[in-house]
Amino acid sequence: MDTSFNLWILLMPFVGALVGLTYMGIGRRIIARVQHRYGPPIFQNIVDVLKLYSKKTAITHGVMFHLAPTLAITGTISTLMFLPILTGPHGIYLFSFKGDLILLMYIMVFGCLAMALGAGQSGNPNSAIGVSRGLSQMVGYEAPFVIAMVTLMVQFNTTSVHDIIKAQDSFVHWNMFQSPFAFIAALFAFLGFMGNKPFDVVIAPAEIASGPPSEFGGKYLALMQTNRGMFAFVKLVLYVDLFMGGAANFVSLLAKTFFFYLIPLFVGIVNPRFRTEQAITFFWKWPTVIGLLGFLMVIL
Amino acid sequence: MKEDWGKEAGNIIARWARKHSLWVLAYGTGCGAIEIPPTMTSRYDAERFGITGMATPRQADVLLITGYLAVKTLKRVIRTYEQMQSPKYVMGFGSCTINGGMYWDSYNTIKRLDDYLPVDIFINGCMPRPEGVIDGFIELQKLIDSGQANGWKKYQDNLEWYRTNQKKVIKNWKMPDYNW
Amino acid sequence: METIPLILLILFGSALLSYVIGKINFVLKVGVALAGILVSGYYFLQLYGQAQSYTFRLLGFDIIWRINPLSWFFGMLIFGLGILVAIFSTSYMKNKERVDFYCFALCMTIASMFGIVVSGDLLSFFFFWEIMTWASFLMVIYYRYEAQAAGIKYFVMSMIGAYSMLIAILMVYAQLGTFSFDALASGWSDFSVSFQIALFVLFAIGFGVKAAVMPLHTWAPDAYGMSPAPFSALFSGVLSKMGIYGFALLMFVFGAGKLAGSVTTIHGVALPSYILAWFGALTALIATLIAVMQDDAKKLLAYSSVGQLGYIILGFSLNSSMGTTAALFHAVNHTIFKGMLFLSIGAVFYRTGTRKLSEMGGLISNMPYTFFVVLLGIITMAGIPPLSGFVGKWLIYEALLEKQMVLLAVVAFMASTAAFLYCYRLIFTIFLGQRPPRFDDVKEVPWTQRAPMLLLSLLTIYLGFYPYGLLNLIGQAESTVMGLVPMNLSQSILFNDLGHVSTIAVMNTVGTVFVIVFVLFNTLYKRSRKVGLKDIHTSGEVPGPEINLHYATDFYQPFSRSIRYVLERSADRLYGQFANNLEGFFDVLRYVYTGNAQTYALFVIMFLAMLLMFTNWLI
Amino acid sequence: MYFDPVLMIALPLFAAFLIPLLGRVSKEIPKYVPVVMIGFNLYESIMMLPHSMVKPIIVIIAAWKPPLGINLTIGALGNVLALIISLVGFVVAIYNVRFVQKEPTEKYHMLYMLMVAGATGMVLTGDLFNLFVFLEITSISSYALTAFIRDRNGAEAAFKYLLIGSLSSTFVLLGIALIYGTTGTLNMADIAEKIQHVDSKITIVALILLVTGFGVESEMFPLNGWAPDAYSQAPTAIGAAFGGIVVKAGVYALARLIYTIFNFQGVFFFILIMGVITLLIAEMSAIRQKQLKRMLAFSSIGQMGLVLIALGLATVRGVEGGLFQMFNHAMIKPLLFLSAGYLVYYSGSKDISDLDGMGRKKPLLSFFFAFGAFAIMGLPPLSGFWSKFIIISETIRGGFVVVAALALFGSVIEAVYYLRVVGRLYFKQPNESEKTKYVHASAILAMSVLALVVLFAGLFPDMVMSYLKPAATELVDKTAYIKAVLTAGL
Repeated sequence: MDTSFNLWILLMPFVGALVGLTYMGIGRRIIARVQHRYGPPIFQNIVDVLKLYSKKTAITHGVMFHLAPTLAITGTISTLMFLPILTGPHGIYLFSFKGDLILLMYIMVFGCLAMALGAGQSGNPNSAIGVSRGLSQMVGYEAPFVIAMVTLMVQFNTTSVHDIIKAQDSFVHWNMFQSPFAFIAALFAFLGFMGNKPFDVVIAPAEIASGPPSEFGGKYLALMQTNRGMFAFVKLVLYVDLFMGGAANFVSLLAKTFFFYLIPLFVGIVNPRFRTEQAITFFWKWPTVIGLLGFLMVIL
Repeated sequence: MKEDWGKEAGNIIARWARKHSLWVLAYGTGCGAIEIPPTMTSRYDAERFGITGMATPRQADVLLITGYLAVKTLKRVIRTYEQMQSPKYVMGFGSCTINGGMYWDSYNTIKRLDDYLPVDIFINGCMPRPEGVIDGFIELQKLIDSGQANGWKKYQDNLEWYRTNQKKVIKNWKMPDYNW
Repeated sequence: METIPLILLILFGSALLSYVIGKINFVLKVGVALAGILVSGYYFLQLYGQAQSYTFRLLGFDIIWRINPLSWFFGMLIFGLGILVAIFSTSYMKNKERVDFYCFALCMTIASMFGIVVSGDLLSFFFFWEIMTWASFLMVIYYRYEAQAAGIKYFVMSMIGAYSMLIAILMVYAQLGTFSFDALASGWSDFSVSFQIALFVLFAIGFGVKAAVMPLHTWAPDAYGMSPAPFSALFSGVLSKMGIYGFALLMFVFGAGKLAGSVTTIHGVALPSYILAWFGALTALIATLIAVMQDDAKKLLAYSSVGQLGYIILGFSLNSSMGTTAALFHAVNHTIFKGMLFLSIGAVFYRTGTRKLSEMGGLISNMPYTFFVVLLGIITMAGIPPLSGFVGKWLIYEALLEKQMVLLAVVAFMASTAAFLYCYRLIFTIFLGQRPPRFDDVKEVPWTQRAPMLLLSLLTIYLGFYPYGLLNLIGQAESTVMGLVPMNLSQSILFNDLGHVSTIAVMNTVGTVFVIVFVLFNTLYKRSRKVGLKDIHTSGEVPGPEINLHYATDFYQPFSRSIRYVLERSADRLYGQFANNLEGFFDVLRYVYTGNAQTYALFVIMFLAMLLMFTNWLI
Repeated sequence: MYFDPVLMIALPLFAAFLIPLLGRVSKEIPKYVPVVMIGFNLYESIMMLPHSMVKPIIVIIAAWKPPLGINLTIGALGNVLALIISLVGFVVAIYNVRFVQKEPTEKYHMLYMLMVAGATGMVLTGDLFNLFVFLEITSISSYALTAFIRDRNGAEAAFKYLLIGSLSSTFVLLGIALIYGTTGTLNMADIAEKIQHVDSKITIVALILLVTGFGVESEMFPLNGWAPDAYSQAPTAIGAAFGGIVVKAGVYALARLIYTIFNFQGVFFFILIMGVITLLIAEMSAIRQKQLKRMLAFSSIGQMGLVLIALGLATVRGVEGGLFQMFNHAMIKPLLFLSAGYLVYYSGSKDISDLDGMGRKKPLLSFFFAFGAFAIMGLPPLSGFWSKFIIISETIRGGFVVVAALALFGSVIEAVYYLRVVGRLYFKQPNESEKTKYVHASAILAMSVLALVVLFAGLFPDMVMSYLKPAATELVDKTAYIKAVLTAGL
């Protein structure tokens, strides 16, 4: 138990990154198929990251720029450490008994803040614009997200992720069925979280040259891409834990996370991009109202 | 010899990864830029070779020079090239980049791109069709695999020569130094 | 001599002394003030854990000065930040005009704040409260030419608050015949419900002005912005806490939190408290949204301060030990990080001479220490783990969820998210991005300014790692003074019925991961090439020094468009209009004095005639 | 050891008439006569204080025992007010030494002496008609002093004052006549004793006439139309003296009237309400004033409104607060007027807007003005705080929460306009930075004395209050006073 615990702690970041990057590869493939293309191999993103790691030079704009990817990945790995990955008797809990949902909600921001700082120091106005848009949009999708989270926490009268998982012991008790409004609100927020279209105004490549990471290259970009994959994994696992009662083994974990991955992907394929204030007002309208309906369900 | 083995394995992986992940800087110059969209989109789908567009030079691997280069543009291209991270590759599109093409006697375009930037591969044609472009990419991949696509090293080694050539055409040279 | 009067004497004495002999030279006046604050701080430390009291009679009223864990707790904030601010001032105020005046007001403010926390009766409480108001007013108007309007606004609003409090105090006095807190505490439950509510409202207005609860906050941005930077730190960090201390007294010591009698309760909280909670939460949210839009660094911090105080009030009004613990812990946090941030902004102002965010940029390489402090400050302010800000936020949310107050929790969460925006704006526009050429040779501030900021940064790291000592202290205050059962505490984990967080585990995890990644990343790769700030992707263009590439003006323009409903309305403007209309009314009214002798004579005759007609009025 | 209290009135009166003669001898002597004479008064009233605290000192003149003869009745109240009047008079006299440059100076000093003597007489006398006589002395010298700067404005102000003042005198005289006709006596204690047996329909008319009459001097709304003009157009020192001397005497008379002589309970509430109205209207008018001295005049009216509130409460503690407020006002308002006089003099304009940056040019004067402003706003630890606190406290104890709130609202307005002036003094850039003349040492001395008294009274309010308490008791509980006077001759 103890060795496997330690082993998982060491392995989990890599697993997370690999899973996340593979999902992204699959996502690219699916998009290609929708566009009648053949598409890249599903491990394309891993290859990309490897290539970036193998870059021979990198430039830095200063200490924050240098530290930002490191700090970002620190934040993501730390989040991962406080997240129950697998539940049940053979679960992978890592340190998740030492923190609760509120911690997760806040520690997730750590990495984002670090990235924002690094982007800021790059001195590229596009980066700053991207950060400004990203943070603004975050306030937008945070509304339905917070509402959903609070609904869950109040519904089960706990802030512990474990207890929330425990309460969803069978298929019918999954929160996506038990509190559907909160789930829908959270799903809308998830669209914003994942930063796919239509909510990708942050990185908008054709407009602000990929925004925050525009000055990062080589090893920095490699770390950031790893981080991106891992962070996607973290978010997916969190949603699985909260709404699908966690997963007992890797197969079901992959299935469930992939289900969640597909939702923003499909939404993104068929939608153009929102402007920032459009995105914010969008999130503050229907998702919030739906979330509040969820409240009513819980309160009544 | 153990270290060599490790290094060699790393090199193999690196070459493989570089070969299969070519991020192209979307920097359209000249008329060839119009060939890029069909190359990237559904019809020819360059993405299946791991070729995608990137917005900034810091992230990109391949610089496409899609046609003639005015002197003014050359300055920007040099700047962009120098901002890219090694290893980096330059692809010259069409005859304009090879010998000036139809602009051979123009007063403000350059004739041989090779004099100013280390071109790894030229694609013949005026303009090359998307098939030609993809073919060029595959050739580039081969060169990368065999370790021959080292224009960036050449630029580094012969910086003096390149600078002289560049300064010859660019009169108001106000560029930061390129120091590794 | 008794310690409490001794401390007060030293502080007031050093205030006067530094003013009087301050005319001689700089070192002397600053030295006197600093020595006074340090010595009194030393005496204050002696008071820890003691229960001293000192009583005398004045004008036939009993005056009680006493120390208890709650007042020691707030005294700790006063002296902690006060000493650091005084040290910071030594170099900051050098070569400024009227330093004697500054020292005088600084000592006066600290003394009066200490007076407030040691007051055991409402009279001396009010007495010191008023001294605090005018002493801090002197600081607000320190910069002569710009500050007049801000100062008058501050003073008038403070006076309105103070007078509302005065009425409450005197109503209590009229009922009980004494000013002492103890009598009020025991007598509160005998008051009628309407009387209790009246007292609650009047006191809440009084404390609310100082604690800048919306809609009584309008003085705060201007006043914080106008006072000298070290004092802004004290202003926001400690002075506003006096309002919080007032709320602590009101809710728990006086017993307004219980509000005996038949008052409707919502979520187990009496209705007035619940309304107060909403005031707190909305303050937190709206102030945060406004803060996002500020271009003046100090105003940004001021609005943020208003928002953070909203959290604290929210915590208090829950009337639970968890909520109170959260509020008090967050109060300490707020003191620390607002101290850090205001001092840093002061340091930046000291070197650059501007507070406009859009005029600065890229100072990180010039002022790395200050940057570090601001970085830690905003992490704490945003409540991101592993620093102490998270602990406060966690406690507040848990307290809200414990009471099942879902909407309040959502508002609080939202406010906290929106806080990221201004946090980032603050650090980005000052320290990151492109540096304007005129700031190229800006230097780091001297050590006398760096040291206080760095000390505070260490404190926030320490509290993020091990908040339990402080929580114990709070628990002590709660159980002995505030009549609450303190929340359960372990020495390694924060927990309640709902959830738990091990701050130590968080800090360890983050630290370890960071070290591993950092070491790997830096050993596997050779050093990166450092390039200039302008060496960025600009489509191949080489930007000259004259081209501004710093995105700092209108930083959150899209966001401002989506919250324009909030921004369009301004309590400040409303009050301004009201005041103007009132003055217009006065202007009409003053023509009672026509300046015409006949009219005046007529008045006299009419007065006489009226009285003669209604003689039974007088009998 | 004190001399015969009659000297307190007789000497200044005598000296006043001597001044023109002395003026023939030397221009310098008349300047110092008021200082000496009022200094004597000050000494005398301080010396009498311990005695009058115990029981009223009755001075029988020409062996006519009360209630028959004219006598001085120096109770605690009278003595305290005499002390206040002499103190202010003394300080202003010091200020006058250098301040009065305009000819004819000896007439100025003479009138000033008359005014102080009259006011002192008003508070010391025990005889109603005597009170009227002294009131006339005070008023007439005040009219003359108002017009002392012989310009259009001064004359106009003096005329207004004269018109309303003579109206009031008429009413007072009528009232006194009514009382004399019904009770057959003029001794106040005796009237108080006898008036209970008189038909209240007659006495109420007398009361109304007297209240209207004295209301003019004590600046009760709407009888205070003279005040803004008189304050602002008279020489500065006289403006200060109005607030500290004349009005105090008027309020004393009013208080004597409603507390000692008459026995109507409704009048207290009436006074309370009039106090609030006076306060509010005065403060509201003050905020819109453009001239510094007019603003101070309105502020002065407002302060008297607060005193009237306190008198209207009819409790010992309330009256104590009122007396304390009178004391504070008597100290602070001259301080403000004297500093304002110099500020106006140096800025060369009466307008507030021309005071910009005087804080730079005249730091000491500005400091005194700011100090006075802070004190009168009632900021601790200055003395204004305590008096206001006690008055508001008693108001609320009396159940008049709304009155207290309105009074505090008035205070807020007061803070606004004082701070505006202080703000101008300190924050605005001075127009031009030429160095102006010195402030005379005598003026600095006068202001310092006042400021120190204010600070001292603020830090040790108990010291002041211990003297005010017997005074307030004397006023509220009239039996002791009556007994003391009526048994004096026995």
